[in-house]
Amino acid sequence: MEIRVQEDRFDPGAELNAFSATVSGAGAVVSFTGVVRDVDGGLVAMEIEHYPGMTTKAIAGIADEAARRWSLADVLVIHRYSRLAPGENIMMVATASRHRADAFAAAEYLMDYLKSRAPFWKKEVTRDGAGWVAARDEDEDALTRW
Amino acid sequence: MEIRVQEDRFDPGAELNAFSATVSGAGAVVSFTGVVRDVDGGLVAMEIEHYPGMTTKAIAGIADEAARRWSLADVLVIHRYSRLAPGENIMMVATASRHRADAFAAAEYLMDYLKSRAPFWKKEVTRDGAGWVAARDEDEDALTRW
Amino acid sequence: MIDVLYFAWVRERIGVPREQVDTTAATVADLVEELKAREPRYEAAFADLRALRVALDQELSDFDASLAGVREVAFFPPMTGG
Amino acid sequence: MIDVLYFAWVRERIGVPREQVDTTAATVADLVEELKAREPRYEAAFADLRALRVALDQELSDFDASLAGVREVAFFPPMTGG
Repeated sequence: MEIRVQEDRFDPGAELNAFSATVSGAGAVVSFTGVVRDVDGGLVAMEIEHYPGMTTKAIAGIADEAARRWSLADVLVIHRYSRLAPGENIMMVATASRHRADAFAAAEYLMDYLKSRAPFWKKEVTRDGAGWVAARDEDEDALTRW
Repeated sequence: MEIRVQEDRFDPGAELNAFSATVSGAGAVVSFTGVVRDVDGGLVAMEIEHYPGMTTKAIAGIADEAARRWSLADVLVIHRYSRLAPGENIMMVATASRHRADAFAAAEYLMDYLKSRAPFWKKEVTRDGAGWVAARDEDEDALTRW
Repeated sequence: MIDVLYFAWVRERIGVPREQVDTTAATVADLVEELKAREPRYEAAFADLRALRVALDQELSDFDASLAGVREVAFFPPMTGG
Repeated sequence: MIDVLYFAWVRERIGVPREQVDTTAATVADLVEELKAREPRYEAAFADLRALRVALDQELSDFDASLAGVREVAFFPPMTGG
């Protein structure tokens, strides 16, 4: 299991290949990449704050639970903080399993919990000002399916 | 939408990055990579046969249906045929959407249908002989959830 | 004349990947009966139709489908892609 | 003495990312009341506890949890990772 909380950019393709190379026994590899999106065309930057003492611990707890629920060969989580421009990668998860259903379910579980239980906060800086991204009810609701 | 049925190897990481670069408006990118796995340690090769006149058409039909069901910015499907060694990549799908739930659902849908409705057949060559991989009931059952 | 294609173990049992068949069969099932009457290798390949799938002009179809206007019939086991 | 940390708009309203607080509060809710009594900026930050989350020693917790043995308390809005 590898968890990286970092300020620097990362290369999702290179990470995916490196991850796959370490799990040669697993036939199914799923990845999710989150990208800063500029929905209304006015986004200048996305500022991501986190709680350094808690972040890695919280993510490890989520990944441990995923590994307990599904048969996984390995898990990768990368999450950035700092100020990101539109189009930059925010984070990625990758899961590997012998079974595609397990790889998919674990990746979705990781994403649902990272959204609402990992201590990150996003602030959108637009041309008209800045505001904290509000947690959405549907993200909290997504946890109830697990 | 890009569909490639090919004999040659491909680089999943490079494909993922190229795909993501074309869908900058979409915040969520999901990929699945299928790798030849050597479960019992005796696999020499995986031979993949397909029906050239039908394959691309069948995959396009599956991808069209996914695009009809979910909000997708783009879809990529790569599937190889020919004789593959353990550890080689067989195929990948990638989906991009504004919503992570759509990207995940579409990728799972594509995989379920590619398994049972795209005209590929796998033959496992082991040290003890060769045999066609049988379709599994659970793969057929997986289609009923959509 | 109709093009008949075979894949995977169907191809192996019949021994050729494709052939032209001169037939007046009305349905896929009729064509299968014609082929089975020819030689034991067809009999072996078509012994259990539940283990087979058929495509007509590159579209999945059924054994009771009509062959009217069809140019290409393909027989194969359930697919195992992905 | 307890370390109190603030994140996101809680941090912005209170004006500092962390501070040491000399308190004998038994629970998180008691600590919140003490802070609110100090200055309007705390009043503003803690106006609606339903909009806040709390972590004790880097574990998510509740406002009625005990502070016994706790060294670090963090207040923040619902998380928006991923």
